[in-house]
Amino acid sequence: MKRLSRRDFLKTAAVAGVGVFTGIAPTVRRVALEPFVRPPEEELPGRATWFASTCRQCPAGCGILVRVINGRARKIEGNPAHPLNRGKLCARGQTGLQVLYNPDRLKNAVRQTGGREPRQFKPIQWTEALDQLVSTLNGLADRSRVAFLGGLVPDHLVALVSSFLKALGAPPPVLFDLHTTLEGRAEAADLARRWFGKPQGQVQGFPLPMYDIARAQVIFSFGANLLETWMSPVSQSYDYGLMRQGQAGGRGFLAQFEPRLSMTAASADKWIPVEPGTEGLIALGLGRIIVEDNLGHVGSHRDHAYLYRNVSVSDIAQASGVSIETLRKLANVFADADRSVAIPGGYLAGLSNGAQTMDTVMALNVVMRRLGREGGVFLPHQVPAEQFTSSASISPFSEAQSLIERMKAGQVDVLFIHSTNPVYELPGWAGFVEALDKVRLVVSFSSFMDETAIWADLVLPDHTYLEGWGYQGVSPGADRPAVSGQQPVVRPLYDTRSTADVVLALAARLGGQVAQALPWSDEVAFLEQSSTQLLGTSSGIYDARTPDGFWSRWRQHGGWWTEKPLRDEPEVSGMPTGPLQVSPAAFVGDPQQYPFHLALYPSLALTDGRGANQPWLQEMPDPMTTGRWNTWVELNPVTARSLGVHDNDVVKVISPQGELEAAVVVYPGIRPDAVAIPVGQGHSDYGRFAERRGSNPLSLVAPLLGQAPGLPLQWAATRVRVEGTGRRQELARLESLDGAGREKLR
Amino acid sequence: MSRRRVLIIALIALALLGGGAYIRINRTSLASAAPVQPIPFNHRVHAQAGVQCLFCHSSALRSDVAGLPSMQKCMGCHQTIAADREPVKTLTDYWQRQEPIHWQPVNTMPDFVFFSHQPHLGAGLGCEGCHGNVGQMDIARQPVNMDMGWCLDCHLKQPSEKAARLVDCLLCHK
Amino acid sequence: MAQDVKSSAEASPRWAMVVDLDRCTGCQACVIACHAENNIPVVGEEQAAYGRWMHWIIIQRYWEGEYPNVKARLMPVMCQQCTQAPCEPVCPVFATYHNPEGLNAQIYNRCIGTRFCGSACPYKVRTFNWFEPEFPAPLTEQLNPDVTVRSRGIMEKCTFCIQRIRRAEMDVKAEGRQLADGQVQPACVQTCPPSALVFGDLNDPNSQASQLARSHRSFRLLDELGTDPAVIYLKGGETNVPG
Amino acid sequence: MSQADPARASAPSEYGERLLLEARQDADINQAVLQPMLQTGRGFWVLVTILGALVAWGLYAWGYLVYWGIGASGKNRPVYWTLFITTFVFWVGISHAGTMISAVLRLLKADWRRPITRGAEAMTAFALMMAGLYPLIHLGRVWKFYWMIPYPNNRLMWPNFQSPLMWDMVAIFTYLIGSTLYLYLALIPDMAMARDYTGGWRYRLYRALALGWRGTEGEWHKLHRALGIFSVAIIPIFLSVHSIVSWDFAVTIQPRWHSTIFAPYFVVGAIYSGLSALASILVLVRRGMRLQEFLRAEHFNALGRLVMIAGMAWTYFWFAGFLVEWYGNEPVTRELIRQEVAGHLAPLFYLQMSANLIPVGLLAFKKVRTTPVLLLAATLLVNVGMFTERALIVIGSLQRNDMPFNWGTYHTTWVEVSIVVMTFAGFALLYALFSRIVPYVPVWEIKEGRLRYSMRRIGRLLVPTAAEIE
Repeated sequence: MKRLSRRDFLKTAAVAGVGVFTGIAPTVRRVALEPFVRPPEEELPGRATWFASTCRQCPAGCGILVRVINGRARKIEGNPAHPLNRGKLCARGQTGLQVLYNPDRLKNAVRQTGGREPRQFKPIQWTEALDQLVSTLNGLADRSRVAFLGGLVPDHLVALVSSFLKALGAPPPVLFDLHTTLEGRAEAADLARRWFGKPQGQVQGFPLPMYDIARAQVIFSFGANLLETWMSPVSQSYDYGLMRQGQAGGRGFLAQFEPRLSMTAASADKWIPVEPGTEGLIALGLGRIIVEDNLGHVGSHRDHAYLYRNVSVSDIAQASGVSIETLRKLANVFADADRSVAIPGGYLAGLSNGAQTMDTVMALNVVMRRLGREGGVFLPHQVPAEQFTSSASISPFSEAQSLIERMKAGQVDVLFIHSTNPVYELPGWAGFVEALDKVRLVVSFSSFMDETAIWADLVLPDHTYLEGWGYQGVSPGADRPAVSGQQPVVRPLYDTRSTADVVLALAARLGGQVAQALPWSDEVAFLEQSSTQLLGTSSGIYDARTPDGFWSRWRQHGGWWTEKPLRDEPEVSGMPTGPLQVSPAAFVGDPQQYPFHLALYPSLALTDGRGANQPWLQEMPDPMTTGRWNTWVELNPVTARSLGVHDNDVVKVISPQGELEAAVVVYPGIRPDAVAIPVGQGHSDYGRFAERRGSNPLSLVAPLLGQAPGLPLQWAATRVRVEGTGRRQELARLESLDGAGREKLR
Repeated sequence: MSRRRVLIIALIALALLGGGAYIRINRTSLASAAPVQPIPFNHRVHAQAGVQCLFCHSSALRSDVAGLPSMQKCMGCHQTIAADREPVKTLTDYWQRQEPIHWQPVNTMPDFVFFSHQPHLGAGLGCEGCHGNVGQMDIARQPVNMDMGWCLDCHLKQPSEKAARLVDCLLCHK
Repeated sequence: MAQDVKSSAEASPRWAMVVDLDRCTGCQACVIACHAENNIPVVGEEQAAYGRWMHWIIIQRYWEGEYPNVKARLMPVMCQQCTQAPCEPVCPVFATYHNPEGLNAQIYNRCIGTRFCGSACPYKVRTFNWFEPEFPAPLTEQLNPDVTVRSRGIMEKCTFCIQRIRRAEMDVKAEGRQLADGQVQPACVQTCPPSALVFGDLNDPNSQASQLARSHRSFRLLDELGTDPAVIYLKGGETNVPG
Repeated sequence: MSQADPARASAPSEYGERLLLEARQDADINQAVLQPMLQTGRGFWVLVTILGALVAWGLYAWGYLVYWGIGASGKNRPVYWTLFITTFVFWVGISHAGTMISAVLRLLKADWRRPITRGAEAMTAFALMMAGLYPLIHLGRVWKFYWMIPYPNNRLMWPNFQSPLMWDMVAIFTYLIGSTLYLYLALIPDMAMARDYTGGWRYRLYRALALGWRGTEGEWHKLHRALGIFSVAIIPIFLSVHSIVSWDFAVTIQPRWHSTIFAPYFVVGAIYSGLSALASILVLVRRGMRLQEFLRAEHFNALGRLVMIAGMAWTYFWFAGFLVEWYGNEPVTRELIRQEVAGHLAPLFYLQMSANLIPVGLLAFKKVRTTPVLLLAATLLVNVGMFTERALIVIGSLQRNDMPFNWGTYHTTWVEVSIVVMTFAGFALLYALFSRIVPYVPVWEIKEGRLRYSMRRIGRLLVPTAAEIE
């Protein structure tokens, strides 16, 4: 940006003096003042109004308060009354303003003219767009050939879309995105269902387990980056603070098991860099030691001894690289504490033995009777209204794959895409782009021209979350049932339209069964009606006599939650019948040819890449490497030495699937046999701040051959090799490389 | 000859000093002329009709800015009162188009000054203390050059225990 | 005597920040909160790589030890609001000075950009507007109207969110009350997810900040320089202990 | 040298030099000084054009800097001060030689100073002018520079006299005014002389500048008294200026700057570099203006000796500082010393040391001191060394501080270099133009010196004698 204008300066050198003098003029703004035509209630010019809403920067659903002055959103803060984040907010949540005020937002609906290749987008009127949709849908011989692919879709929209698709006779929406993949959300729900689900219970949408971090004395986290992006990082960080300094019994102990020292591991008391894929073995070994030595104060372990029947601790020590003494010590620490908890993290889901590993971790809690106990494992209590209990769950990767298969087979004629960017978020071999080719009409509701939106025939931008309505069930972390409400804090900036309204309008135009299924005049009517399902619930923080009153309290509080903490104690219904098994993790790539494990991790700032168009997040230093604005490759100092590369040397990382180049960060906190790369950069389209910046490491992720169908995306199961390129590239670090390693200056 | 030169130099110096002193004493000389408004709103007529400042600029008591009356408020009276006058007709046109009027600001502060009406009114200051007798102006204009010296004039006159705080730079610059 | 102390304490607070390193996770929420609250521009990749970033608060990360017993210590560093501030006497135009509440004031519109304060500051927490800041429209809409947007050639730094302090003071005065402990919160303190940052008045012995400052864990950064900072750190625990 | 002069053949050569131009008439001397001034060759105009172009380019770079912001120079955090302050210190240092030569040697009645005082004083004035630009150039908002000037204003704002930058400003302005007046006072009789020998615009100029000087005894008396007072008065100023410049650094707690020895160390360094610059300039001007007759080996010899002594003193002070820093073993200083000795600052450090120490050795030889080319080489080397020394102090030290996370590096930019070159070119340009407008050699001082000496025959010996003139 700057460079261009400097060139201009060279041209206009003669008037440089004049330009200088423009700097001298006092900076008095002579802008016209606009009065309100009709003053909104409770709006005082020049005075901040705070609106309670819900953050949509990640799936957690934190409550926010937005400071609005003169109709402009100025700042986002956590809602202190909200049970999830309790007034706190992470970096991403606060950057929500830059979604709203992003200079690269779509300002109106557009239609792609001239096929999908040339990317010629022409503005289109909303009525015209709706006409086109209606006529396409009406023209369909088989309405089941409509599909909806969503990612971070607010729950109310999922509810509406589900009804819409059901009424059409189409399959339910597929909700899949990279963020939830990296945090293993679907797999965590699976885990909870396996252990605690009723045999005839819901197939989908089982509540996620919660871990009481605030009151735990000892936490063993197996790859759960609970302070960064996993589940509800703000809530978990809040609890972490309490765990550290807020407990009567002294400081809690946190041990982190993962190959790379994440920010969470940096805050942990102990980081155990396990061999990737052996996390389950370690949990197994710990359990075996506990059961064998009858550790802890929970009486006899005889009932659970069968779980660890065939376990050899020495074999485990050998396989995982963690010594027997360490295992024993850890087992003692875990068992001796009154309140200990083991947390299976999202990283495990990326391994081929992920489900087994998560089982063994959960078994530790079961063995130590940590279910439903303070500082242990809980299940969230359901919100007492059906509307909010049937709320969305994340689809496993297999459903996304089967959608792609259907698309490829030409079985999908109309595809709606909302708040997910599969072209960027899925590895190339998933074949999403090729599959899109077979779909007659692709409709994106993206606010930005991202990698997927450019393939759409119609882009019908939704409001950003600060302009739109909605509600969202909160992620685990709140100590009570809660629904977080979302409401517009500013008037929509541009000619965008709420996707819920588009769906309702479509339904009305299609008529018949569809219109009957979706009888609401608009989104707000639907929300109002939904909210009043809770009217008369005595446990809430508020109640009202009329639906109107309830709806206004709902908006005032930013949702609904109970007055008192309320969590469910999980009951084990799916106890394994035989010994726990952890099969060796499978990896793609010959260890001789590809000597390193590829450890991807979601960037704290950009998560799965959706933060990349927000300049604050781009400039936000990664806490561990302090890198910004680009992709980097983390190498252990020993590895770097053996490869003959240093900080800022560009290396090529080659996997059986692909390759990328990025600057090296010599990183003391990673196993020598692993390389770590943050996810989030490498956008080809996504606005000026994201484009042509770094590389997308998903291009390295290889498909695990012979993987059983239904397995999650094996994003942690690729091996790579690293080659120097001889080039250098200065990574924008916060840290001074000159001072690196000089901590002991004083 | 050299004496004449000395005299000339002395005269120039005197003129500069005198000019400075004049400006210092009589700030009105630097105050800007009334900006051209989309509607020639007449403050005097409204004041004579007994409309209080705070009736229209109602935020002043509670907010940083005094605020402009919403057009709804204008129309509250002008639906009936003086509806045949030319300026009011223009107003009605705006109202019918539901279009806000683009008023030109009269009293301005540089961006780097934080000013709030509320504490000034809270301290018992009247509007005319700073804005002059707007009730006597047809078209509102800034009566004084509101520079830092002008602010300090008043802040320094406050009781000493308050003045220390009132002349802290951080009070208005942040 | 005690009466005197009390009244003078009421007259002028001594604002201080307590940073509990045991709670700090390094999550950078404070950094972004500060950007949002104080209209801090982003500088872009090239400038950031050259060390011209403008965060008022940064989280410094120091490595200790070697793999696998490696420790990363995370430490938020912002302007320490020194009582004996090295930056203050060197400014030729009083753009930076000590205000009655013990804050290091930085008056942007007085600054002429000698950068002497930046050279004198031992913590290097002052940032300079090397170029005119850019806020591509409509990002301008998010700017906080209570805070000046600085132009090129001006030094800036953490102010303890003076605009929030003043706003709170104004509000309680309008309501005829006194400031309560915790009523003023800089943006970073407000947002800090693990509550590692605590802000308060050291002249009030009962404020949470005062109580924490008396902790046996407390220390101050480069204390040996005698700058007497108003930012008090609480030592963190030993992380990644060997064995 | 004027060995060829038959009238002087009888006198031993070492005395001959003192009996300057004995055989020439005053009018001849006048002409000898005025001729090179009045006759300008093509080479001169080529030089002026080149220098003018460099200055113009530098001004453009300055405009660019002001328009875009200080970021156009290579500064960053924590290296807030770079080449501008380095060059500022350098020019202030250069400015010291003029007073040193002129005032100190005048008080000491060192007669060899006579032909070179004007050149030295002019150097002081112009170097200070160049130095004075930098505090402006380096300001982030140069258009607000006047806030550093104390003037009554309705905002009741005053500059901060606690700040060394204010001391700097006061000291530099005082020194600039003082040295300009000093230069001008000594110029008055020569202006009168030039007035009497020229016509046209020069005549009008010189008439105005001569202030009606007629050369009466009363006028001479007053001039001598004035010069005497100035010589005494300006010495504390000249000591204070570079001390204050050093305090810009020493009053901070930046490691390596925070040093008690900085003031004398800077003053000595300033004298070292200033005298060297003077020697270089004299060699160049002598050739350019063909003043071989006036600027002779004895002057170079004496000047060379002074440079050598200053160099020894500088070495001593440097060593005294370095030793204490080394033994102090303060962490940041230790790191800086390590960088200097074997790190990224090593090239600069060794350049500084060799360029400052080798000339001291070289100048020990009379052959070097009296051979203009060799002297030029040695003294230029000194200034390369001294510039590097300042760069190391300013830029080198700022790269390290108490928090290793905040360490930094620095790369210069074309803008910065252009502006630095601009002041060098500007200095040369002013000097070149000055030498065409003002008699480069103070004629009256030479004549006065001649009056002081005579050869007396005592028996068979020819003995030079000197008279007290006051």
